[in-house]
Amino acid sequence: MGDVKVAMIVQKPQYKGETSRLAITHAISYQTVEILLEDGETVTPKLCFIGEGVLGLQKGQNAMELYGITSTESHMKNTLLVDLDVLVCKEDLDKYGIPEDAMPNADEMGADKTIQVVPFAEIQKAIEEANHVMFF
Amino acid sequence: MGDVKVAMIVQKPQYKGETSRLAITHAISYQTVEILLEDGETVTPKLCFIGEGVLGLQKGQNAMELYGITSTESHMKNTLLVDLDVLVCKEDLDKYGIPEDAMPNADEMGADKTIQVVPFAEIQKAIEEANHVMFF
Amino acid sequence: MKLGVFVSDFNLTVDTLDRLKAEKLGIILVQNGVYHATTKVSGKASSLLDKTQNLYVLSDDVQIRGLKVEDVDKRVKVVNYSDIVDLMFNDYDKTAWL
Amino acid sequence: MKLGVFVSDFNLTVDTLDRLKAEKLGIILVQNGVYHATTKVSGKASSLLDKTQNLYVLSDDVQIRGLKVEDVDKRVKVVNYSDIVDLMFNDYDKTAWL
Amino acid sequence: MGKLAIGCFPGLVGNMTFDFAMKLADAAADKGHSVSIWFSGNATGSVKAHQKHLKDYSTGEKPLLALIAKGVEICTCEACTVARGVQKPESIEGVQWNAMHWYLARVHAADRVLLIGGE
Amino acid sequence: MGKLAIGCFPGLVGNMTFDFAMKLADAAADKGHSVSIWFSGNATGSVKAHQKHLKDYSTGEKPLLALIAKGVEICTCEACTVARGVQKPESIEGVQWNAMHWYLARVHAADRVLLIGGE
Repeated sequence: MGDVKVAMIVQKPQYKGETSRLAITHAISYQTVEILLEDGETVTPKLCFIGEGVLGLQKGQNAMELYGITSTESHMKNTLLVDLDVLVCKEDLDKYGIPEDAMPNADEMGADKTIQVVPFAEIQKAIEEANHVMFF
Repeated sequence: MGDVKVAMIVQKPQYKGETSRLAITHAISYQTVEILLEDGETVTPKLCFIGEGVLGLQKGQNAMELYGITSTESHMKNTLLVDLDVLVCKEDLDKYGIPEDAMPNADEMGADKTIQVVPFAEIQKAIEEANHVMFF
Repeated sequence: MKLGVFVSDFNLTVDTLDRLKAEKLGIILVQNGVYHATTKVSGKASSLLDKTQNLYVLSDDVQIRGLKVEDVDKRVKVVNYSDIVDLMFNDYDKTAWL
Repeated sequence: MKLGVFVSDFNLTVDTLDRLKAEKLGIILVQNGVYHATTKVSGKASSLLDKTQNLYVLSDDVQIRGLKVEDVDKRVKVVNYSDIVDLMFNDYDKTAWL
Repeated sequence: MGKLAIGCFPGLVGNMTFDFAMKLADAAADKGHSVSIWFSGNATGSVKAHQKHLKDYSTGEKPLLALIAKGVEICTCEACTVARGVQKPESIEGVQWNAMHWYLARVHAADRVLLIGGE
Repeated sequence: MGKLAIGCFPGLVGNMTFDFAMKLADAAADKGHSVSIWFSGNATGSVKAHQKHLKDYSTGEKPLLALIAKGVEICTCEACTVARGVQKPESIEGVQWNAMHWYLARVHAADRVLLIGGE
């Protein structure tokens, strides 16, 4: 199997526990998996945020100063820099009153990708198209 | 302060996580705390189960055979053997359709105490009368 | 998509199961999820049992809780670990733990 | 009873706060509990904010999430760790973490 | 037979999600499937050697050793593990140490994947 | 000044409930209160020495050492700790090891008690 698609879906908010953070770093690791695969084999994650999972993405996070840890915002920038597809559920952003422009971007770091705010139907589609799904 | 009353309230079911089990063993440890206290000083816990916390108390648990661990049922018998007051919320048992006679007892081991199925108001009273409260 | 979903809690904090669509949906009740199969709340069976006809509950996780196989709702099939492995490989092509 | 209660989740799995009575009830919002103070669900503020007039939210836990002190509902007082210590010792005689 | 890649995040002692992962892996291996397990988060604590098996607590070490003996491949997230103060020489023999991409590589090869979240 | 007895059950790395307990203890100690902390459950993993502090993870060791230096009394549940494979010589210096009644004794002496549950 050449490419294997994985849908990683974060349903819990960031910070209190570790799992929702580890989802992001696991997705980012797709970048180096080739060293363990044969030529032409790839893993392509789509990182999706739904439900309360959309809460912890907002810009302006102050994690390093306050708690001495990398912020989720900074992780999200890294996902964009390594060209990951990041889908955030529009219905859930609306539900919680979070504007789309509160989503982090990595424009100033030269990222081509941006966070894609999409209807849940798009995330359903990503789950359907994936070979495997992981819920965090 | 001679006696210190502590209300320990378990709101989560047993087994999946560890906290609701540790509530019971912490309560049982009142029995040996005197070695660390002055003469005449005591700690008196009341162990209360409310909400989903009432789910994991039923008789006939098969934990040692299936998972190699002490069952909550066996822990509950120990609480009775060391004369702890155990209060189980009647409204919640009713809500989940659990009959009072499904509660474990330690009669055959010679315990004087039995599990007390009481209205929530009694548990509220235990919380009010306690010097300290702990929710698990 | 044939999706097998593991449910390990009674009180679910996510509504993902209400939103996800699958041509074939299986729900495998494990850990505290077994209460969906055994326990009515105020006399009413869990709404999870209405979501699909493909319902399974892990026998060990029923029995460790002092519940009996007879307590399990008739719509739910009682399975063991080995059955779950077969379900995963034969009946569903993706599995999720919610 | 003067009871100070810490709430650390947005989606609560226990209804203990609805049942507990206290002459003076304080609710201290920490961790993901801060969303009760900052975030409306479908335009509606959290019902937790109606339970008492003694509402507090931990500033650090607001800021780490990219939220701003200005986002906090006017009924909720923004406090730091040191303030919480004072609340525990001076304003309440028992504290609970739900 | 198939290949199963399990990811497990919740911790070991008294956390019965961990026990579930162990028993599922065992049942799959008994049926002849090839199984790999990835530990991340709190589950990495389970690779510490010399766990004392008290009756009140489930243990990580015994089932892990039994699974390794059955040919189940087990790998712990190095960063998560050293962050918990556990160094490789202190860990159970036979457990692999690697980075998160190890899991993605096993997922690539797998017929079925089960990622068990939770803290 | 008062006496505060904190009980902490949730684990350390990336679990910010643990961080909360550390910061609350620190603030109370700074105000002159006498503070004792009891670790049970997953939080006992925090007493393992030589935790590597990676930027992605909060650490248990640094704040614990700082609190001990400030006179905060810290004790880990021995059973929970050895069940996780951590022996006393492997633990952070200055942390006490005892049984659950240690916590009840500190609760007896305390003016205020905060028991932080969660896994």
